[in-house]
Amino acid sequence: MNKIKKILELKNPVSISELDPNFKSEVIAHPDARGLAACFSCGTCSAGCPIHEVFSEYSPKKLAKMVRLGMRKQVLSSPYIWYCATCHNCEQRCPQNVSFFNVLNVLKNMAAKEGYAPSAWVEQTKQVVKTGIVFPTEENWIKKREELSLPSLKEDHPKLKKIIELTGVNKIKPRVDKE
Amino acid sequence: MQEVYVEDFMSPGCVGCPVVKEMLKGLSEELSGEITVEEVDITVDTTRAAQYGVMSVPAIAVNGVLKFMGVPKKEELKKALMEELERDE
Amino acid sequence: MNKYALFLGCTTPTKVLQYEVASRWVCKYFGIELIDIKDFVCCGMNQVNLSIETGLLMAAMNLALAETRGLNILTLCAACTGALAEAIERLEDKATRDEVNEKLRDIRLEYKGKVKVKHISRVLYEDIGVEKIKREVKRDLSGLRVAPHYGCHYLKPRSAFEEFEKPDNPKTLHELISATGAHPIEYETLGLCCGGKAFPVSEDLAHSLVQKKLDDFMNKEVDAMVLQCQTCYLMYSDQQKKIDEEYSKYNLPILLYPQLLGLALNANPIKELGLGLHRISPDKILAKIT
Amino acid sequence: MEQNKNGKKTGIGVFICQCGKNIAGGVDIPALLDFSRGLEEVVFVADNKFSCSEEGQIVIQNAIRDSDLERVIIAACDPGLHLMTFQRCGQKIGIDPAFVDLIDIRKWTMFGSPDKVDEKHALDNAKRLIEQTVKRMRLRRKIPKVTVEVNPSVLVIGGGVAGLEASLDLADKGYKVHLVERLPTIGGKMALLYKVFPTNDCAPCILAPKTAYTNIHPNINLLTNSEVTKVEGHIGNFSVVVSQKPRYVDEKKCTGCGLCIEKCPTKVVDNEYSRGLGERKAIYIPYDQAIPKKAVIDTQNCLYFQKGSCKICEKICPTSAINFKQEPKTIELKVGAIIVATGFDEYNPTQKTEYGYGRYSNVITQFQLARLLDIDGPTKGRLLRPADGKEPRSIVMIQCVGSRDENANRYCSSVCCMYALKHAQIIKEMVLPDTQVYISYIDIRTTGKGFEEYYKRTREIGVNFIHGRPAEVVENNETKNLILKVEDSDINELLKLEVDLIILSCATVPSKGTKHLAELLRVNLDENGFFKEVHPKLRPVETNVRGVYICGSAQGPKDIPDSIVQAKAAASCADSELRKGEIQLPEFMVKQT
Repeated sequence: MNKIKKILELKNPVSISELDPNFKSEVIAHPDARGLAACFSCGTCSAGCPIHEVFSEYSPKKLAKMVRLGMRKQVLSSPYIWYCATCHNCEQRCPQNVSFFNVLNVLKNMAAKEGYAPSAWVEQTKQVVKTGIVFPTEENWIKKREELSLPSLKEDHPKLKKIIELTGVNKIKPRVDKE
Repeated sequence: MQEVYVEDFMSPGCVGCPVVKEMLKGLSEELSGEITVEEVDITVDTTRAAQYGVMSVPAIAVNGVLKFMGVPKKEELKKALMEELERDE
Repeated sequence: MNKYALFLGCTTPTKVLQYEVASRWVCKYFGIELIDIKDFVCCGMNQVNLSIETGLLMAAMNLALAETRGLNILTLCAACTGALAEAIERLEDKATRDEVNEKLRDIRLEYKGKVKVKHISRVLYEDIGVEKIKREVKRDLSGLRVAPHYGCHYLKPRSAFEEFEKPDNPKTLHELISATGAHPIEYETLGLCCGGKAFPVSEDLAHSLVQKKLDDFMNKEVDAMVLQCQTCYLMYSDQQKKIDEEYSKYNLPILLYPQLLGLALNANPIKELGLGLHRISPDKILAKIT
Repeated sequence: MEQNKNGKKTGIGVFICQCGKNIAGGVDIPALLDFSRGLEEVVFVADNKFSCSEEGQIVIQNAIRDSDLERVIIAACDPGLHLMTFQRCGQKIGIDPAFVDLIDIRKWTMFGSPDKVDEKHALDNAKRLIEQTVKRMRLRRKIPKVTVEVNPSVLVIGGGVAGLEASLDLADKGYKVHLVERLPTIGGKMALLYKVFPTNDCAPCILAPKTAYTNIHPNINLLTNSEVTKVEGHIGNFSVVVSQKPRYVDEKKCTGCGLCIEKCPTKVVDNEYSRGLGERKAIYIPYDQAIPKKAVIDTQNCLYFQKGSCKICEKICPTSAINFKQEPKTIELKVGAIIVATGFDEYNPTQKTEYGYGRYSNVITQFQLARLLDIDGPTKGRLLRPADGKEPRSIVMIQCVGSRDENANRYCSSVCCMYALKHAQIIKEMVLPDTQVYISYIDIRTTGKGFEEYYKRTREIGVNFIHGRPAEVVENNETKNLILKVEDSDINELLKLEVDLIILSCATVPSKGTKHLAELLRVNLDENGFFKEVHPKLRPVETNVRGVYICGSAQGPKDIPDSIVQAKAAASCADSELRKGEIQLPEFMVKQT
């Protein structure tokens, strides 16, 4: 038995006890995700998704269905929800006007609150608070701008820092993956 | 004091209907007596419209009798309402 | 008459300076006055990942900064265009706007809903016009076959660009390229995304998207790609270079549209268009034009 | 029963229906009874388990008799459903129908109703409605009625299969029928279909008996090339103005020999019969089985009308039927009833830019495909793709183009699944058996009689089904082949198919001119722009205007069997009114006209 398991990675069906019936209503309570309830799984979103084309584990149609079924943990902890390239193809062709791009952002926001945010995005936000842009100040481009006689950039933005702190997004901790 | 019940047949998107609505509003303030105005959307309440033989909006029925189709002159409408208000039976 | 607040975004002023240089030159050429607003910050596009609210707030802050000066915004980056246009759309709703202004009050700003955002290509297309550009061309680019790449947020989300152009069969960049005399090619993966926004979380994924598009140009005799977004530029240029370290098969020069236009207008390629800053040498292109 | 504080004047009875639990389960009925009892001139109140039942009606009749009621209000369901029931119930015991009213309080209480509200609001709403209705009833006077004679003739608008069926039914019953068709020939969309499901009969073959009979029926006045421009009056006596465009060919003289067509020098793209895939001449007969088979000149393209010279047809016509001086005709008709059968149009898929219709010549619609498959079509039944005239080796049909789509039409067009299956069968069995045919779908809907079997047969003969809606179509510039991306849900894989031909199964939309006609007739349209019936289930062919009936796709997308059924229903409704000879109408309605 052990042997078979090793080769085949035996799987159990998803049990109803793993489904969270409130998850869907929690997601569609957000105005950006309201349309999700109308989804009829036609797959136009996945068919037009550039990321799905090269990496089938990321599938808008599948994620939309998982949310509707209440697969909270599987959706929010999935590293793949962060793979979206933000091309908007999914939403612009959806026949039911589900804005999956926005649905995904709602999911990402929820995941971030639950500690699943990738460090790349957490770092970017920290950076924005410091310099106003997503990059740290670097000597080499300051110099280059001078050489090309381009106007200098402002290096600190206290106003931005203030409003970002109002939203609490600066407190989000990056995901810690157990190896 | 007499009463009158006005059914104002209208439909969304109809150009003349708001004119009639305004006119009725004005008259019910102007005339003495109790004037009740009910707006009947003929796209919703098709049965009532058919009962009266309302073929187009705006149309006005006064105490259960269809009196006007199209936008009436204010004087005519006023006269029709007064007749009903002053009727005694 | 043509006066805009220049919105540089994050990447152009730090990593793709040639785009800024060429854009400033082209705008000056056509009498488009650009005002630098030092207080502009990141458009908020990426912050949406962690908090939709934060992203919208940052966009609103930028819009308010332009509005107080009575200016519309000219963008260089496609993503900033999309993010700011989407924010404008969202802020048309009064309840949302009130909520955002509540927070902006802390930094003594208010957005009233009067700003328009236009990408530099759209400004050239609408304010200057293809015909005017054609008349100004001084250098023969007709030998160039270039592949236009629009950049997702140049036209999406669709609802924010309804009155301009629809995303499934875009034509404006094609027309702008034709106006310079160069020949825009048609190709299958025209609508494919550069993958730039997936790059921070998965380099491999982004690379495979870049390769898909570059592969499409094989055997099509393409002299260069013409882009209108610096994120796309970094993907197709710097990341192409990186991919080529392993496969060395592409070596395709990449131009930003204002550079192509600048070439047609006889600008100095190095000083005025920043062509010296390219990771993939544009010499092949320069050799082809007279 | 108690005497009202204000004394009896009109003596109103209010009956509140429990409707089983439908109303009783959502509103406090005793409270409603109490409330009604206190209203002015209300002298009797009672509730009832099912007011519409026989016992319920007896309760109402007894109360009328025992309590001397003069006016009755029933608070129950939609008056569209049951008002007549209660008016008849009252009439039996001598109450004028004007003094019986039914009001709908059920919409707020019934589970599943879109208007349902909580118990408190249901009570408030019901109270307000009852109060208002009592007031209206108190003040209401009898609607003066007059008796009018009924003109035993009918106007049928639209010469498609539904219009033909309704016309023939009524003509056979002995009514005079005026059939008005906008195009030069009758037959409608069915004539373009080549074959029809689920029997795969030849469409013209089963249509021709109807068109031919219509043409010779002594009771039918056929007006082709004509449009209704004015409608006045009321049931029993409508005055209608029809304007007939000139054919520039004398119908009486033309024998349909076709000599003029042969010699006409001007070729034109045929957008109607060949759907843009074939040509016709500037003088033409739409197709071989056209009825009437008379030539017609298209003045937009005729050399004589455009440049003032040519007239070859006039010279060659053996019966001198050509008449360039024909003028438009105005025809006035008097009819007792009107049947609208204006059918549908195919949705224009250029709006779905992702599928490339209009940009890529090898993307065509199902109606175009039907023309290519038709033995009498522009390619004589050879399936050749438009770009290069090659036979396609692979074909994908895309379903739900413009249907079930919030950005186009929300509804299901209901016939596209079946016609896609039909065309797939024709291709596999008759035209190009070796060609691969794929149908890309969201759901396959085959609910008619014999339809599921038809679907099964399509699977068995080797048509492939892809469970998913494609995202985009791109053309390969050199080969003109099309590359389509679609995810098949069943295998969860993205498919990228390069195929020779793509067929779009487009939505059916209301036909051109529907809105204008609705304004002329003062008939309501539904939210999708089709003609609106009085009740979607129970009164499907009547409209808000008494005497105007609808049938076929003018009412909503439907197939031929359903169109026939509806046409017969509309004819029957018209007959029920017209056969009375005279009818009673509200005086005002008659005075108006």
